[in-house]
Amino acid sequence: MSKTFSIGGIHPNDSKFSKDVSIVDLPVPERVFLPMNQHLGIPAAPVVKKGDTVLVGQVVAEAAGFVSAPIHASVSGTVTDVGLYPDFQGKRVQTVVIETEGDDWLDTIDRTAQVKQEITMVPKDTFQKIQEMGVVGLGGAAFPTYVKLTPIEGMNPEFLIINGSECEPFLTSDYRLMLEHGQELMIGAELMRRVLGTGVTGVIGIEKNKPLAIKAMQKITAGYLQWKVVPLKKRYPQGGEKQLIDAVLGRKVASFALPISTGAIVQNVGTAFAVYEAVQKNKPLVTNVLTVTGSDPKIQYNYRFRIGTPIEDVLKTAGALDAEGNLLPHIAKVVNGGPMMGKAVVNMKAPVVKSTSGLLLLTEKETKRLEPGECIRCAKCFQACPMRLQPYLLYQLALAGRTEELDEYRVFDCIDCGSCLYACPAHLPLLDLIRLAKNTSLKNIRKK
Amino acid sequence: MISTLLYTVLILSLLGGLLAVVLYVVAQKFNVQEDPRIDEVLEVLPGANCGGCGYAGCRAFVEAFVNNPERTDLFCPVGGNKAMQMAAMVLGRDTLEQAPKVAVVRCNGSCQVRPQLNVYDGSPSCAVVADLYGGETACSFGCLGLGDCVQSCAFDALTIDPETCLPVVDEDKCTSCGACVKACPRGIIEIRPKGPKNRRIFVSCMNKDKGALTRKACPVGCIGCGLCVKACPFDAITITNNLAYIDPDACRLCRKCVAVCPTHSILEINFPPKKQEVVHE
Amino acid sequence: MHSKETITHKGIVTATNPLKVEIVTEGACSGCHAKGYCSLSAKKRKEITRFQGTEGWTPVLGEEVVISMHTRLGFKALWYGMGIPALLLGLSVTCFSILKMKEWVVGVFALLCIGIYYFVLYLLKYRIQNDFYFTVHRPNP
Amino acid sequence: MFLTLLLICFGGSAILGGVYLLTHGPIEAAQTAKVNRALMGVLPEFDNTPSEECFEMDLEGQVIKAYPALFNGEPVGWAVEVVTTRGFGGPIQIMVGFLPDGTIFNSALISHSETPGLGDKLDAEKSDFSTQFKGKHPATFTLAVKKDGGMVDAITAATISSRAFCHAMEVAYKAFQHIATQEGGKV
Amino acid sequence: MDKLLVSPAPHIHTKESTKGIMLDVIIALVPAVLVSLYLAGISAFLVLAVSVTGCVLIEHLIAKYLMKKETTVRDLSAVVTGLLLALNLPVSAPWWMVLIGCVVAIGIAKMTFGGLGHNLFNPALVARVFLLVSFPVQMTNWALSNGMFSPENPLIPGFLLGVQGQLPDALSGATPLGLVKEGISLGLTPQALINQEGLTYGKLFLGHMSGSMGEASGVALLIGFVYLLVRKVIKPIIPIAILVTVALFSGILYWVNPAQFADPLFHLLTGGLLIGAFFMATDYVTSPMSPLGMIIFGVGIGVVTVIIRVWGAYPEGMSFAILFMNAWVPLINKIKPFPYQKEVSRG
Amino acid sequence: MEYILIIISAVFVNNIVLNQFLGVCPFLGVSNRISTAVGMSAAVLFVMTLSTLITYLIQMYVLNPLQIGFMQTVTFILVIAALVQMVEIVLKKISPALYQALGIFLPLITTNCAVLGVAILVVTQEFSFGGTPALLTLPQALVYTAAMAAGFGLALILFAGMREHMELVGVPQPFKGVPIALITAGILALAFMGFSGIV
Amino acid sequence: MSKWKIITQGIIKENPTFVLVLGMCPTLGTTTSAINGMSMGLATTFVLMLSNYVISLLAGFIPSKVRIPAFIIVIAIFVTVVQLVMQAYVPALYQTLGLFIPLIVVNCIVLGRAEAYASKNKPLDSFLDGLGSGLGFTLALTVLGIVRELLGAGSFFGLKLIPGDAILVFILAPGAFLALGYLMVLFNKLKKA
Ligand SMILES: Cc1cc2nc3c(=O)[nH]c(=O)nc-3n(C[C@H](O)[C@H](O)[C@H](O)COP(=O)(O)O)c2cc1C
Ligand SMILES: Cc1cc2nc3c(=O)[nH]c(=O)nc-3n(C[C@H](O)[C@H](O)[C@H](O)COP(=O)(O)O)c2cc1C
Ligand SMILES: Cc1cc2nc3c(=O)[nH]c(=O)nc-3n(C[C@H](O)[C@H](O)[C@H](O)COP(=O)(O)O)c2cc1C
Ligand SMILES: Cc1cc2nc3c(=O)[nH]c(=O)nc-3n(C[C@H](O)[C@H](O)[C@H](O)CO)c2cc1C
Ligand code: SF4
Ligand code: SF4
Ligand code: SF4
Ligand code: SF4
Ligand code: FES
Repeated sequence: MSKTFSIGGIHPNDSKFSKDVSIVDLPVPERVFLPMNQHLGIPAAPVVKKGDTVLVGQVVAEAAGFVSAPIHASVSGTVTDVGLYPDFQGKRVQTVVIETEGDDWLDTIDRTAQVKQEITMVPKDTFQKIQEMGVVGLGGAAFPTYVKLTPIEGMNPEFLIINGSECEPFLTSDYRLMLEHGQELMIGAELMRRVLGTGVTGVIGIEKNKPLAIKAMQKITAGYLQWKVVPLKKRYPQGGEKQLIDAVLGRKVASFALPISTGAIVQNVGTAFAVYEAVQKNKPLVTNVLTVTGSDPKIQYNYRFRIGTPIEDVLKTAGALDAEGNLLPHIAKVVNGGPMMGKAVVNMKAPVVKSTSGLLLLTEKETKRLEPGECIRCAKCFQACPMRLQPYLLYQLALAGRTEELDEYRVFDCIDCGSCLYACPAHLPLLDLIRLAKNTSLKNIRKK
Repeated sequence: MISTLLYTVLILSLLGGLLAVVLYVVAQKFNVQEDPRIDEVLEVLPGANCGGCGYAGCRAFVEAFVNNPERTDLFCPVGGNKAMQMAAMVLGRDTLEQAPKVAVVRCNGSCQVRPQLNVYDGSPSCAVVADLYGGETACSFGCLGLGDCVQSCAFDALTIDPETCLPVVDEDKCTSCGACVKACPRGIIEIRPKGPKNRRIFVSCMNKDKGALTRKACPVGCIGCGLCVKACPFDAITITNNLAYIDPDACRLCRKCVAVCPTHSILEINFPPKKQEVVHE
Repeated sequence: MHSKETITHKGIVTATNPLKVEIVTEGACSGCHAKGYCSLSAKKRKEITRFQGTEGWTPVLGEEVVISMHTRLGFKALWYGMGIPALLLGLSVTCFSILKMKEWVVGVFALLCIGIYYFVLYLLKYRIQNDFYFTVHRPNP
Repeated sequence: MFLTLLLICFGGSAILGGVYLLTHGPIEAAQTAKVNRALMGVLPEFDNTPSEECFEMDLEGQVIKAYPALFNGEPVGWAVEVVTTRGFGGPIQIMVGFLPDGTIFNSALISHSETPGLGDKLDAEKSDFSTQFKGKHPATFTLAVKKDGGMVDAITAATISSRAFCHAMEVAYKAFQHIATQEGGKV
Repeated sequence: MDKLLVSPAPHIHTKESTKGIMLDVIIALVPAVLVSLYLAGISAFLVLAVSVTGCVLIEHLIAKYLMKKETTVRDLSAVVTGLLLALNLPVSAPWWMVLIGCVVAIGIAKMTFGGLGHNLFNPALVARVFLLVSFPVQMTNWALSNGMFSPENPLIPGFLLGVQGQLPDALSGATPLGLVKEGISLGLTPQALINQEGLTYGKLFLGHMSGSMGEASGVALLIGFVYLLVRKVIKPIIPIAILVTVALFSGILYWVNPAQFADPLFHLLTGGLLIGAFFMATDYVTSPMSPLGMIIFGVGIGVVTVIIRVWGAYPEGMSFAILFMNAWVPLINKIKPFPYQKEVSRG
Repeated sequence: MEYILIIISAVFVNNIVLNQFLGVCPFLGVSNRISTAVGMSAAVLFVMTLSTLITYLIQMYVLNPLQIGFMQTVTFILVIAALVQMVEIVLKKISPALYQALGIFLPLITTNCAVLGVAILVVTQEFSFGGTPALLTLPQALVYTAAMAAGFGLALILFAGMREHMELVGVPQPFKGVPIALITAGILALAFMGFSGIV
Repeated sequence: MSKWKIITQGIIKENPTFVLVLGMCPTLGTTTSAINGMSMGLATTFVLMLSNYVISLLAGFIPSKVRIPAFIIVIAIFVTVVQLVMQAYVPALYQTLGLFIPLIVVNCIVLGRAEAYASKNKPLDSFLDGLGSGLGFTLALTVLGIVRELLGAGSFFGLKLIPGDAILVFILAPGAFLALGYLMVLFNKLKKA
């Protein structure tokens, strides 16, 4: 028996069609859009203005607070606008637009492919570097990485867990990263471990549907004393922070508590790679890896992309657009992220950002919701919920607007994993309403 | 025989006395003499229990109304002035007349005029859509058309017009209870005075974007051009955040603004149709 | 409104210093459509005086407020006021019956026991009181 | 105030006492009438007043009432009132009339709490279950339902009540035999 | 698609559906239906047909004309109710009684509460109990030879009558449980009765037709149960809890006094215990949601069943027990699942 | 043994609400809060036992010896009415805190129908435990009363749960309120029929 | 209000059973047959009329402080009178109605009408009000009795309409609840229509 988390979970088909496709560089786009809210927390503050010329890696926006991150130019060229642009969901955000001219990088950046093994930087400087290079969590939430590494009084880190579970169906970017850049990301992980303290144990959690990655990482960790790989049973949402800590350590994070309260800190493999590049290569977070996938076998890619590339451009390169620039007719929905937690794209002119891990192209048949029926109280949602909530009840309470009880049934614990909505045979829009209720509940709690 | 009678009288008198003492004490201390006027007032109110008055139910409202003669702000929007007058009559006091009000929908962007950019496939709830993204059209202020307001109306006064995809208020049914205002995540519905002869004029748009953006999203949205402000002889119109608002108290229904609005986003309701043609010429 | 841990009740402020709130308790047949009809004891007015702070807000005379209390307190009161005496009743009847007393003597003694219990409770009045406090809130519409 | 109440109590209790005194007679009459009606039903014609000549005896731990019936001074039969606790819903009280030779003349259900629609078919008005006993002699007619090896047709789905009825019959017959042997069957 | 489809996450969904689940239950009931058709032939068919069409029709009519909404029969839950109702009736049930059952099941127990998912009590069982209380004679005494489908009727070919239809001496009588109960009240020992009536365990398990149609064959029910488990339609918690409780409870009684109480295996194989445990206590709508709740529910059913069987007026207690525990379900569902974690745990 | 029979009979077989039809109004009326239902049940248990104790004594040692049994109804209702009120007064005097907490927690105990009904049943109904039917002795009477109250509580608490479920999932409009409560009670009574014959 | 309206008010608009949902216990407990239901209803009507009348007469003399005890005593006395009279002249009926006759004392309708109507109105009106409410109650009980008897025993006021057994549940406890539940819905539908 391999390890897994103890509560709930579902087993969707993993559909990792692009797992054997190597990472290739996406062409440098003609124009990039750099939104200021690519991380959780306070949006960054632009420091360039229309007409400025910038080099790749140059800071275009600075962190505007503690929980914030700087943003760097991902192409070289001229800033053509700093203003409100709709993001992929159609919400307007402050964005820096750069028209590409050539591909000139700051000379401080080491662009060689050679792996820089030896660690020379002291933890304090490493920490500084991570902050300066705008590294944020690439596992989805885009939480500024240095904040997670900041010590909190009274909470000793014991474990650094590298999240290689990639439990979302379809997505393979983390997997490819582990296969192709295992050494680098291991160095990044070791760097973070040193920042946390020498006593910290490193763990890499990988789901068993990625045997090659497990093998590769096991080989690499053989050279690191404090690191080990923990194979995990395939189950969604293994990659959720709380679930991963449960799976790996058997410890559970309480409501509203930070993961660090259990002694564990979780970082995504992509984040580890970004830390490597930032510290060892002095390269800011201007590129990342994403998967373009779907059930169409012809469109399966893993790209290294420039942050800010318009979604259109990515899809065009992938061959998902026809000559007029329209989506191929069988594709009904484009999802930014995985099928379980990703968000549907509304605006294809909007860019892919730091934390984009994939663009998923779904057909109508795959994704269209079925007519909802009546809850037959089958408890499948309850059995699926990894937080041991009662989604059917939360749904009904939310419909009835009974907020106090929603709090009593801990709606705020919901991690938005979507397992309940996935599992419901009556096709009820459970999570839609739970999410709404959770947001109001959290708002009320914050008010207090 | 005689003894039976004797015992009967004895026991009953004894017990009756006891009971009297106890119940007397209780009545003295705890029993509530319900104000009979409360029931009488309840009788004349519509009794919808909708909460539009701000109280938990009709009874709570009536209790407050009966017990606080000095409060003039209590008003049952459902029953309106008529019911309040009758209630006041029951109690023998005066009420302040309030201008009758009605809900108006401040969005012009019917699905015929607003280009649809995408198809929404989640649960049919405006609140969920508003939480998720900007909506099916480019206007992120306009009506989402999924009818949260319709659901919230206890009087069947709202329906979604299948042609325009916008909610329509049935003026006769609407009680101006305000439930729909609370329900709409976009703040599209406003409770406005019905106006003299039920005539009123208002800007039917909530778009606060700059004019150019608004124009792109919706041909009938308010672009904040300011022509109406200039046209209005009574200073009833103000523009904030690229959006015009007509103050119902200042508006005298001259309809000059309607004529000048380049996007026709000012609506006039219940005016005789003939004149409307004149306006359009 | 249906929160499980607390019980709430509507009331009206009748005095402010010290705070007094009057509540109206209704009969168990509240589902009955003719509340006003049966007035043997369908409604009673009770005064609540034991408050534990007002969360930084001063109630005004005549204001409508909501009193809340832990459900636990309700059960505790029930236990002290009725649960224990009921048990005592059963216990004393059993004991006296086993002693083969006459039935009516058993009955009278059992009643006496309850009387004594209540008297003891009366003596412990102040001790018990410290456990019972309620809070007032503004009603949220 | 108390005076008013006292007055009401006083007046009320006077009325009550009065009504009681008025109805006292009829109530008792009704009770005897009931017994008499039952007696008339279960006994052949008689000209004495059995209800006043009733006597009680102890049998099987139960107090049983027996009423003698005379016609022209000749004993024409005995009515025996028994209770059985073997019913489905509670005790069943019946009255059985025997001819001097022990033949069952008739029986009547006096009180019971059997289920309506099932056990209450013991009542002669509701089914002819009880008529099958008429004219039978317990010596030749085994007082048990057929299921138990007797000769009585049980009420369908109410075997328990039927059994109880048979049991009561049997007790009544025993009481009759007791009378016949002990008291010599005479009054 | 020229316009993008947009919806909140997740973007993929399970392939299961209410209809599919109901279909699975129907498939799981096929063996039991076949056995009853084999044993009782056209009489069984008649009861099944009236029951299923009755339930579906009534649901359709109520939904369409009284509730004025889209008909709900397409989710097949009415078919399941109809099948289970039929399997809970004796083959000799006259058509009008079956129809009354349908009205009670769908009209009273299901649609009055709002239809699928709203009802508090198992519809098929409400109907069965309703009929049991109303028509105790017809419901507890099994007699095949009534009506037009008697073996004497020359118009009916023998094979249509089913295997037991041709055995005149097995044509009427009480259910095994009824026999034992009756016998015990006469002072016989259960064992003697079982021998006397030839109620071997093998026969009880494989198939007999004394009682409701669904009680006929343990093995057919077991096959259906395994199918449901394999298809992951139900969890085995409730059935196991029931069977274990009944076995334990009746085992203790048997151990105390074998002369007065039947043995556990007899209890397990007779009456509606198996069909109840496998198909009726597991009805989603009327059973608890959490594993702990399911255990409580199952244990409660087991205990009440044995109490009624041993001490009550009715020979069979399963239906009452399930209904009784149905009433507890809302309370049982109030037991909150253990929170994800109250305190932070370290190791 | 006879006590066990009394209890089973009163709680399950002849449940006060579902079978004897006493105290139906509060049964239909008490809210869907389970804690309130539990509290109500306990309070009813106390009030019922206490009043039965007193009415039993009055019947057996006052009315019967004086041969004024017909005064039963009048005396009982007066005694019960006074008693229920007296409990309130006494509690208030003894401990205002307790009294106030109860006031917030519980609805008033207006189960006159059940209390009076049981008080009368106890002194008139004859029970047989295998032998000759007889009136209950005092301890038996009290156990019977307490069990009756427990049966009331059971029905009330089960019902509170079911009502809450119905409020959440919703029942068709015409049935809302009392009708659905009655129908549910009917089905519950059907389920309780299974216990018939146990005692 | 006209005298006629006083009476009809209690029968339909404020029907004690179907609309006000009062006195559920006797309603359910005594309606195993039409005749039982009707008798119970009439007994209650009798008490209602007389107590209303007498209370209305006495209302002027009774100080309000002891109003309730006085009412209870008056009602209890009339109930006992009914009890005694029934015992004397219709003992069989008295037996079947059993417990529910003394329980008229606590029937909310009786005290309710006394308190809400009789104590404030003229004796004759009070008498009529009692008659109306009582008839409404009787009507409900009779209808329920008819329905239960018809379905449960196949007979109408004791007249056997179909031979053999009918749907037995309806004369047992569960049938009482079910029949009343559905009748209530029907009544409200009819009232609205
Ligand atoms: C339901 C759910 C599923 C997740 N799945 C993954 C995953 O498969 N891989 C991953 O790296 N992060 C996943 N995450 C994000 C992790 O919780 C966590 O934020 C991340 O691993 C932390 O690393 P980062 O800060 O480097 O992103 C998931 C989160 C949730 C709520
Ligand atoms: C205000 C705030 C402060 C946080 N501080 C820390 C921290 O000090 N250490 C840490 O490990 N994570 C910290 N977190 C990170 C969260 O626990 C979590 O890892 C982050 O939301 C990413 O979640 P996901 O990637 O699982 O979705 C903080 C989060 C918030 C909102
Ligand atoms: C609610 C109920 C009431 C019953 N009432 C009676 C009854 O009054 N008399 C009776 O003999 N059996 C009654 N029975 C049936 C018995 O319990 C038992 O099943 C029956 O007497 C034995 O069946 P049989 O008569 O068909 O052999 C009743 C059963 C139930 C469930
Ligand atoms: C596993 C399972 C068991 C079921 N058992 C029953 C049953 O015993 N009786 C019934 O009427 N419906 C049954 N149904 C069908 C359906 O759930 C039932 O009609 C609902 O109670 C109606 O709301 C069952 C459905 C499933 C999935
Ligand atoms: S989305 Fe929330 S409620 Fe649904 S399964 Fe996940 S954690 Fe549970
Ligand atoms: S999975 Fe769907 S049908 Fe099943 S209990 Fe949850 S909400 Fe109800
Ligand atoms: S339209 Fe709005 S304001 Fe008017 S009645 Fe309906 S909810 Fe109330
Ligand atoms: S007005 Fe508001 S609530 Fe109504 S449909 Fe439009 S967006 Fe929804
Ligand atoms: S009549 Fe209302 S409780 Fe009995």
